[in-house]
Amino acid sequence: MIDVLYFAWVRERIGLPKERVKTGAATVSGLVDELRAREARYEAAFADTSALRVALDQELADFDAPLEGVREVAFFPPMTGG
Amino acid sequence: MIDVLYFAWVRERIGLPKERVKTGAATVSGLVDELRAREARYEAAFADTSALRVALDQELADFDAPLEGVREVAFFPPMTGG
Amino acid sequence: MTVRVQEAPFDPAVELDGFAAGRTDTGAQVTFTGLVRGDGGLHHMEIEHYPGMTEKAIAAIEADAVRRWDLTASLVIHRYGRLAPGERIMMVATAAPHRKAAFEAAEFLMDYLKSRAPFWKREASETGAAWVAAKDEDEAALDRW
Amino acid sequence: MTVRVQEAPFDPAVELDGFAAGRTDTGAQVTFTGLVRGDGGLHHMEIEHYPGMTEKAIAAIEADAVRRWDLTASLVIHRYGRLAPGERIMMVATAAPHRKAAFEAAEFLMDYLKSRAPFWKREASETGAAWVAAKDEDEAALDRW
Repeated sequence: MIDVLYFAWVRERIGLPKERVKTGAATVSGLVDELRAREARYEAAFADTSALRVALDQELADFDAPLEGVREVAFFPPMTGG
Repeated sequence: MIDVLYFAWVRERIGLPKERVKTGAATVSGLVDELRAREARYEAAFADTSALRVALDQELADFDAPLEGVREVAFFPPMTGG
Repeated sequence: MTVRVQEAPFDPAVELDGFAAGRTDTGAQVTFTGLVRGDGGLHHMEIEHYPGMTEKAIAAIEADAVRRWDLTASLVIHRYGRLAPGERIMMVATAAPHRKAAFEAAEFLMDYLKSRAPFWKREASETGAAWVAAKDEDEAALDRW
Repeated sequence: MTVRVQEAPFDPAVELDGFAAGRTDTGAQVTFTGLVRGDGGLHHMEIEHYPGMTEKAIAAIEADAVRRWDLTASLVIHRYGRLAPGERIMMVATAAPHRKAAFEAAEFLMDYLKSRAPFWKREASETGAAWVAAKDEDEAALDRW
């Protein structure tokens, strides 16, 4: 089980900020494929992963990064701080 | 007659901050030549004009600038503000 | 090095009061303050962030600045939540022996905070609300470092 | 646009209090403060200036900044007289819709104040006093504008 967090419009499209997910995916991309297969709202959120960023255990990562040992995955749009 | 002002080490070498000078010089360089001919302390102050800056009526100028109509000439080293 | 992520307003004057105070190795201090502009009938802005990651990401950016420049002090404060036009969003401050380092480090901190700290702005006007899109120029600004 | 040349100390917090206040077209404020460093056993610094020309020269530099960048406010304060290590020598502040203009204008003001405003620093230590020499790098800094 892994904690999956969503922020900004990813959170809005999926309709929740956080969930526990049971996954057998080896990489972030594999997890995205599993989520996208679930429901239309996930498909809408993950339609274009080039518009998304991912953090593994609160560190920015790539979509081909391995999930082994990761406890928290977060998906969000490019940041707009400052 | 023209007001001539000295600042920083130019003032120290010449030994006064300001004087009224009667000059027939056409340019700043001509005035410098006249002053340099006066005494050793002027010669010491104006030995190397490349180390000096000049302002005419409180605007930075070149040493070949004409003196006609100028009321105030100031000589000083490169500025070190900020 | 100080990092604060908070919902409450802050006062730059108070923050700077003790900043690099009593030191005689500091010749230059630079501050940047970001404010909410009232462009296009903006009513308010909401800033979402990623608690936990935000503090870590900013601390990592600040540590990077300290490695790159000779700084005697640095400070980053960033707010989240609801902000009205004219309100302060965030500030950075840097102190260094010389001005070049203080300026460059402050710009570096700003450029990285814009694109690498997990904040997202949502602008609300009379006609609705929309998430602010990241700008290509903000991503491009990182290339100079 | 504000220019002040004064012997008395100033408080950046007080100066910034009303700076670009109540405006909603300002997204970025930058300040720079220059302080006396206690390097090499410095006891104090004396700053001489050219009354009359100083104010005009700074106003001209500031007007140039306003022509080059989209600024909503700018401020320059520069002291003269005797200053101890740790004391503030001068400050500049800029306000603009966007951060790039605010940063660039503040750096421009600093670069020009260093080499084009009629101030001269004299440093006094236990072993004597000496006029600070202008640095080639300060003159070279003007080339980027």
